[in-house]
Amino acid sequence: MSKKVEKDKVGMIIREEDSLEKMEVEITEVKAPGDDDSPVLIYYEWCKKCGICVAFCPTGCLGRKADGSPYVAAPEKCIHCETCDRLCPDFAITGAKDR
Amino acid sequence: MSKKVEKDKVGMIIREEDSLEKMEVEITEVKAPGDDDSPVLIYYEWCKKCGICVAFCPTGCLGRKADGSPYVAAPEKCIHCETCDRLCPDFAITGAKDR
Amino acid sequence: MAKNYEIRLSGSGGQGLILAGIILARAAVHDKRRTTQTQSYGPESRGGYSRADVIISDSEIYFPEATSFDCLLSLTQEACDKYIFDIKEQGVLIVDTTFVKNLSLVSDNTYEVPFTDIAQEKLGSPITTNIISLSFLVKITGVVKPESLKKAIEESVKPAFVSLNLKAMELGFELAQQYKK
Amino acid sequence: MAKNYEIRLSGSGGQGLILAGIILARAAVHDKRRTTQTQSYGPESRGGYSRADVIISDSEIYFPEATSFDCLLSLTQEACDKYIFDIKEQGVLIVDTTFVKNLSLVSDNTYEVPFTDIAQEKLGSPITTNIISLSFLVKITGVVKPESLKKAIEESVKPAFVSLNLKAMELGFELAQQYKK
Amino acid sequence: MANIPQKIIHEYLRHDKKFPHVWCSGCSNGIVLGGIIRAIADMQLDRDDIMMVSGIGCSSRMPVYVDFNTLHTLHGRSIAYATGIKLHKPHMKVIVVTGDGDCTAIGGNHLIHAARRNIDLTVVLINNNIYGMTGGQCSPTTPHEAIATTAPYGNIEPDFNICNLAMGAGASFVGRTTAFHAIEMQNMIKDAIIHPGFSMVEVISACPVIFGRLNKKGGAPDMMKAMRDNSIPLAAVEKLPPEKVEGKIIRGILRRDERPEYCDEYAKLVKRVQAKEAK
Amino acid sequence: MANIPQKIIHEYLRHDKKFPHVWCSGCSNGIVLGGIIRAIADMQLDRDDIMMVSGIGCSSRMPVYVDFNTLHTLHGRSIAYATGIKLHKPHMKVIVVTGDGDCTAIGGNHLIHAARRNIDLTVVLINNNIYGMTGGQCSPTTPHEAIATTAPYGNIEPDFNICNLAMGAGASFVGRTTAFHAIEMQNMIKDAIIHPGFSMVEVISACPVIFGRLNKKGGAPDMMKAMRDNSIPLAAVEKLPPEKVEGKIIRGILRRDERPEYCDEYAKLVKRVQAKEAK
Amino acid sequence: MPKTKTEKTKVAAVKEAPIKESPKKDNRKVVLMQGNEAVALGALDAGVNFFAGYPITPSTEIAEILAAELPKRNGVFVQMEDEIASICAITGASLAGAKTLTATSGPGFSLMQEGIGFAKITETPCVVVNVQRSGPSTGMPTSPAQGDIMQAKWGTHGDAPAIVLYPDSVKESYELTIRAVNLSEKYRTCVILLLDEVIGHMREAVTLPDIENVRVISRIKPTVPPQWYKHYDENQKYLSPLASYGEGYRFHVTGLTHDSHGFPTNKASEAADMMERLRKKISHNIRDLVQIESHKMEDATIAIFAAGITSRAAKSAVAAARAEGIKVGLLRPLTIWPFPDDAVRRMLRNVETVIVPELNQGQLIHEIQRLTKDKSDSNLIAIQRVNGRLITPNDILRKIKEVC
Amino acid sequence: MPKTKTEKTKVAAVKEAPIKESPKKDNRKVVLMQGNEAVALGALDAGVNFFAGYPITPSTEIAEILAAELPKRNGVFVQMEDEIASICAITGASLAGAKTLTATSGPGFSLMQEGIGFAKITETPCVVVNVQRSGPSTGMPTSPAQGDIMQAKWGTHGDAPAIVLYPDSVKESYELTIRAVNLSEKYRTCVILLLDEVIGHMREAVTLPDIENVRVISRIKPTVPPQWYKHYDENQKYLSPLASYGEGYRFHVTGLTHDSHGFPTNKASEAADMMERLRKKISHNIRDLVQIESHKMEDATIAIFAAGITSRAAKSAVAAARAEGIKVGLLRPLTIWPFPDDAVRRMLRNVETVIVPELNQGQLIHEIQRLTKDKSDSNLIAIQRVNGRLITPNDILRKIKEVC
Ligand SMILES: Cc1ncc(C[n+]2csc(CCOP(=O)(O)OP(=O)(O)O)c2C)c(N)n1
Ligand SMILES: Cc1ncc(C[n+]2csc(CCOP(=O)(O)OP(=O)(O)O)c2C)c(N)n1
Ligand code: SF4
Ligand code: SF4
Ligand code: SF4
Ligand code: SF4
Repeated sequence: MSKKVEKDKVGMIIREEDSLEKMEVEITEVKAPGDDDSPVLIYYEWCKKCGICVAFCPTGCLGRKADGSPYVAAPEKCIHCETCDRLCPDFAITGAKDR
Repeated sequence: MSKKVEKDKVGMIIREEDSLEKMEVEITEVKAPGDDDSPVLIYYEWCKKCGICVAFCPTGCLGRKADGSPYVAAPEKCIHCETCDRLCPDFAITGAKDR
Repeated sequence: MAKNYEIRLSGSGGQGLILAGIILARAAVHDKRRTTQTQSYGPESRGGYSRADVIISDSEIYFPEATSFDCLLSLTQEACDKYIFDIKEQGVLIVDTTFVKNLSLVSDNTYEVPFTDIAQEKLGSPITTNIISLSFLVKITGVVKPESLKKAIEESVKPAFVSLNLKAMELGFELAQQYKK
Repeated sequence: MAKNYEIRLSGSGGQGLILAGIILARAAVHDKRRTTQTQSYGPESRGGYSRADVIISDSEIYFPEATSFDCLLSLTQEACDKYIFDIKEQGVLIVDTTFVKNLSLVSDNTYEVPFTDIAQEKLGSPITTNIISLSFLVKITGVVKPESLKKAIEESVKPAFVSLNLKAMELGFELAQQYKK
Repeated sequence: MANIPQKIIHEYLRHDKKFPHVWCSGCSNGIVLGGIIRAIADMQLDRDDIMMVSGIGCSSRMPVYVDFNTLHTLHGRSIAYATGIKLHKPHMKVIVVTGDGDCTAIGGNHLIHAARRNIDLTVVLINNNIYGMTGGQCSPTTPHEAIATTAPYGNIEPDFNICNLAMGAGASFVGRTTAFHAIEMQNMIKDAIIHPGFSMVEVISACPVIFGRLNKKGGAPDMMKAMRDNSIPLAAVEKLPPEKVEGKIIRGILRRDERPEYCDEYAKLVKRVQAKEAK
Repeated sequence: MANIPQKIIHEYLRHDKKFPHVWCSGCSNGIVLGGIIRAIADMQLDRDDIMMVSGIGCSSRMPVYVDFNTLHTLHGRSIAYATGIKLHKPHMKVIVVTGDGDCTAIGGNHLIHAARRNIDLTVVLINNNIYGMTGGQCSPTTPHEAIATTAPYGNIEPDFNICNLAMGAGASFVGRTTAFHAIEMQNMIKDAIIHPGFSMVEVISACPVIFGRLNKKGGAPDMMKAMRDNSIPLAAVEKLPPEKVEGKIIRGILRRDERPEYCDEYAKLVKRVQAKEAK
Repeated sequence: MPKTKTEKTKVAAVKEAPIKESPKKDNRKVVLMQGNEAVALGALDAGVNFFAGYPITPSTEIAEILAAELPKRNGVFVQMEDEIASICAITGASLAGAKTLTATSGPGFSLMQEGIGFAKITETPCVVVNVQRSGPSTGMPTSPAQGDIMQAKWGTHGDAPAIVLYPDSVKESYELTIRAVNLSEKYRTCVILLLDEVIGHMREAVTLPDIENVRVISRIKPTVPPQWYKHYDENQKYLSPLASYGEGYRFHVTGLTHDSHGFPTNKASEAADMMERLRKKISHNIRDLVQIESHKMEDATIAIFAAGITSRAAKSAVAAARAEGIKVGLLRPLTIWPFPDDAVRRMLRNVETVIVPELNQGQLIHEIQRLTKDKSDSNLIAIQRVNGRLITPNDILRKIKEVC
Repeated sequence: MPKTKTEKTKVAAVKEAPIKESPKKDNRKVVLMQGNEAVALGALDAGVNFFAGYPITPSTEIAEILAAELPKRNGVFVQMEDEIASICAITGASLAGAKTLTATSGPGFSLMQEGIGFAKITETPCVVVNVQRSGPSTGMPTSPAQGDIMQAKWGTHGDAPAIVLYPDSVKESYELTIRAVNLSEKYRTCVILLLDEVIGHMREAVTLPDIENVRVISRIKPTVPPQWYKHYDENQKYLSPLASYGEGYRFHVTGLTHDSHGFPTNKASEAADMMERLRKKISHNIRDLVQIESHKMEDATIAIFAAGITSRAAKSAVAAARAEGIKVGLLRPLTIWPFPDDAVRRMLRNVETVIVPELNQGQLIHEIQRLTKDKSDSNLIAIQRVNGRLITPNDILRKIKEVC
């Protein structure tokens, strides 16, 4: 499902509106390109593609896709400094070890 | 007239009130105990007897009457420093030379 | 409907008339009568015009301002001039001749007493003029019992000033004796 | 009373629909017709829901909001679902299939075009989706003259972006040619 | 009017207004009014160009007495009104007369923003440490532990250092003096009016009838003596050991910076925009 | 919730609220929210005791997202509401989240008075130099010459130094940091919450969508880089020559004083009065 | 002590009498006090434990008394930097669980309007006392007027139904203050008490009830566990339980249009729900809210409709007119908003002429016009005065004689 | 271009048409613009040269446009620290001789109330534009409502008669802004322009008049020498010349009750004079002030009374109903305060039923109730909506059909 949802939501941030139920947020599944053993988890549902995590990852672990969203480009480089955690304005990424 | 007005007004500050015309202020005559040659002029109509001029006259030229109002106790002492002028909150006294 | 007794105390701010009004109203309460006390003064509570009305009655008092006076006390010429024509026919007029020099209307019930001068003379300061004149009024009109007035004064002034004010009261009573027609 | 032509452009904030509405209204002015353009959006002007209504008429337009649409453009599923049932019987529905996946109502006058994908593909960014789809709409419905649309676009976007948007317009016209039934 | 005292002052009073003025016996407000008039007389400013604006309070009653352009506004809002006047008629000398409550309680926001903008107003803030007009309630400058009618057990709030506040907001001219130091006050007000930008002069003042009585400060002369004895000039501060400075009123011009003035900046903007338009 | 990112944060969010949140892509507001949550998590405070109050603005939308006691008030009034809450429930940790416009334009008066009283509120002031919510009007912190929709020719007003303002008003804890310095921010907020008295942390923030675009500041990462490159820690200031400090954002705790706290003082007053009454 | 016969017919069906009858009447204390003092004492007796305010003539005594009294009872008195901060502070404190009140006058009341709207939309209990003075603007601060009657209902932007009480005596100032606090707690809203300057400063003897005889209403606290708590969970009469901050219910409050949990919404249906709740909790409880005094109305052909101090002039006039055989009565609203529409309509049906004296340029008269469709304009007579002086019994008597 | 027949009967006798008929109609520019833009342009064309404001949705565009335009014309634009400062600044500037305007919305309008009262008592010209949004409190900032109609009259404390205008289109926003400025100058008072959010943000084609065809009224300057100048020297119609600060007339202005020179007074007679002047300059000039549109009323048996955006829904409904043969018309006030009592009374006399649709919980309906004594309550029909959405033509049409 992850891929699909990710694609569907590109450019769309939906807000509540009449006669539509509030968008239910699913936080049960994390979509990271790669498996759950990835050193960094990215929750694309919430990511707004600002590029901050990529810009400030001190090791160059993260890369940026064409649409602006981050991905784990070099998993081995992650030092779990949690910079991306702290600087992501949308709580959509973590490099924390303990998570 | 000076004496009389002075006496009449003790303790009475009259403010405008219905059906009474505004009190006309007369500033044509100055009542100083002594004549116009007095080094200090005191306008008793406006004096509220706060005692400031007496307290701060540096030379002791001024004295205070029983009712609290100032008078020129020692005319010869006046040095025309204008302290009384500046500190009188009611513009009711002057020791200025040029007046 | 039972009759209201309407009193206006008038003068200028700083003469303590509102306190006098309160004391009078308190005395009426001690007499177990109904009372209202209202006042009016300029925006500058010090120095401006000032008046206190007290109405005393045995029945419910509706309108709380005195409109025609059973008794008018005036401590200034201005106040006197302003209100003198609203005294009831048999109403009592009491003026402080220290300041009130002209009376446009004099009757049997007019009392002219130099309260401020007397206060200055007898008690060393004009500060008790309000109590002297109020006590005078009470004694002349009998509107409240003297004991009630005394109790009210005791309750209303700062402890340090009670004895001075009681002296003033006595003085007022004496003056009334003296001036009583 | 002459007929109003009522258009609703709907989607989400940031899709440039209000600008599209303004351009359409401007074009109508160039056609010397009457027009009103209104809009509605969430308190967050960015990201929330957004819609622009344009009414074009030859007579005075009273109520300025579109209530039943001669043409509905929907760039999101939500907007489409919300408004689809208010299309007039012969009304035109245009949806961006990049986002609108389900249509609860399809007629002869329904056009399903992946505008955003096409914009991304042909012009390198989804930013001109609004102009492409608007131009498509204009060509399909003929509600304003293409020249007027062009003039309106030129007047409404920043000089630096005019040529890009005119390209987008042409693309929209071409698509209309292609999809025209 | 040959023989009246204080000729200079009387020349500037509105003679059809009620005198003696409304203020209590010994109140510093009159002294400050004198200082302002003398400052203006010294500078020989055209009185048609003088605008005096005030809020509500005893001190704010000042404008009615003087023969300038005068505006008595709402409680706390004098600076906002003054800003409108100054911006429309930048040539006018706009003097705001305000109390500690008026200017730093309800009006605090306007003070700090005028200071920030550096608009050429002269604020004469008469600080009597109390709300005089309404009969003695606590002010933001009522000293800690002092009595006020709304602080019957002594004030638990710290008081503003108004000059620090104004400086923190960016004021370019800030001075403090007392009503006792009449010549200093007069000169400081003059300097403040001359200063091309926002200026504030805090005048520590005596309200003998309300603040004085509540706090047993003696009569007006006593309160004035306290000003004399409990204040030190800025120049002396450095020379004194800290314990001698502690708790004292520091008098003097605490700040005097050259900064672009707001009306000037606006005029420049207008020029710039119109030059661009002309092209 | 085993696998979601940022477990700590998510624990504190209201999961029935709409996420992603309302703020634009790259807006610092989310980073500051993260910092506040982390600070509170670090201290292991009971969330029932946390009160978050805000005014109106983008930044002031924060409370709706977090599972504390939350109050979203009127534009500029957050501190006044917070004062009421704190005085009635002094044990609560009251955090005020506010924007530069909310807190220093319309709300300036409440800021300076809370600072003066030294009431134990923690004000987190998110300074993005603009009115974000209403679409880019000038704020009291919009830099001189910057563009805003109400300053289309460049802002002619000087901007507040908010920390100076707060200190001028008497604030006992004043700090400044940036959204880029996330750890510093988190710790400074922690210190501010711990501080027994009024505390304010100014967080320099990026509004890439409004301020950034109007002023061609690049994207969010660029604006964050600018925070990094144009700021220096307080500790370094003394060591640098003045020209290197000029125009820089100075980060750090600028003031941290021990002063009697207002609720404490009130409690003491109550005790004192009641002891007297008992006699 | 002979008592004038005054039938106080409370039209409201279920009247919440704030004072219960005391069995030991004789022991009660009779005190001479001012209206403002009575308000302060009423507030204390009603359980107000938080006051934030800013001084202004002629309301200041209320603050001054509470500054002295609240610390004695573990309450908070705080003088804020202005009236805006004051209304905000009491609203915040109320959400934290306090019973709150502030007092002001015209200029401050105008400044509080935004905050009053916030208290109303968030359904937060609080009381604002407005001791009216002559306006507009600074006006005459020590002179009476009744110029804020309409403002008390319409002063804030948007629709925000109002509860406004209006006493006519010192004793009633005490009683209606208690009632105002009670109603604010019960209906979860900002209740306004309008006083006349003259009543605020007037002194009358008041028999204070024993405190245990004062009926105090406090907000209903939620009984559900926090997860189930809805901040705006209406029960039948639109009165819902109210949690306090810091007690485990981590609710959200906003001045934005919100859903029943208190979270912002733009849904038309939820917005409508919220607005309807605000309206209906007043309109569906009219009988509980409205109090009106009917004085000698039984056989009246002329009615006077007046509030506050003006109604006392009217009572004097009624007495005088009745002494001359004129059949005149008085209707006096104790609750001025919601306006006692039904009661007024019913009670004025049988009179020929209505006289509406008020200290303004025409406020109550508009409502009476609205409710007396059966009467021609010439049978509706206004007496208006705005010169800082009271309307006197004579002013009214003269009009009565003109029309009878 | 066929034009729907709409008879715009202006009931006011001497209508000050802000736009003179232009001889060269064809040359005029047709521009698509927003209501807010039209207000800004109207202000400029009316000669406004001073704007002080504080941003708030949905009025902000007015400030933004004036920020760009005023410097080009030697005018002043200043963004103040809040709305309170804004109303004060424009009042100050006006006294210094500027033509001034500010723009805001609900919350800001509430905050301005004290300052509005000051402008009124001091008789200082200025214009406040309130682009109404959904309230109360923060409400729904981007949604429309007509909730501030009563507040526009009653929002400030004390009695302060109001002039309030209410356009229904972009073009009329332009025209009524000019008229508002003109009336403020002529009547020396704070004039309020109420806009609906939808109108503020709506775009329509507007034919702008040549500037020389715009009729601009400016305050009368005194001709007497300064010593003779009275700041409030009423002429017959209570409109008096107005000096500006800094031009030799060293007058005094205060928010206290004042005499004709502007100096404070407590005299009952002077206070009454002042209050009467404030009232009469409005009430004696009703014919000049009131504008009302009568649309298809000649033969109507059903009338709709509606203002602003709601009147446009009503017009649609009228057209639809007429198409079905139902005789329905519309009355629309352009001047909402002073309320067009006489005109409304006269024009509603011949209809059977009146429908009052409004985007609030009942404001205009009260006035109509007052003025339709001849109609039973069941013939007065309210349509009220407060969910952030408009009342639609269908909503009204449905009601028309119910009653016809
Ligand atoms: C909005 C408003 N709030 C309150 C008041 C009442 N008020 C009048 S003057 C004043 C305080 C005055 O104190 P300050 O400014 O220090 O001047 P002072 O009288 O001591 O010279 C207050 C609270 C008012 N007029 N308007
Ligand atoms: C009384 C009032 N005036 C104006 C507004 C409109 N308004 C809402 S948010 C805002 C400014 C927000 O700026 P800031 O506080 O800096 O927060 P940001 O959006 O930048 O985070 C304004 C002016 C309002 N809601 N209420
Ligand atoms: S910082 Fe967060 S929102 Fe921004 S790109 Fe990275 S994950 Fe996405
Ligand atoms: S002028 Fe100086 S010396 Fe002379 S009386 Fe006055 S204070 Fe004394
Ligand atoms: S109360 Fe105080 S400040 Fe006011 S006039 Fe009297 S002494 Fe001066
Ligand atoms: S407008 Fe600016 S402050 Fe507001 S959410 Fe967007 S980036 Fe953040």
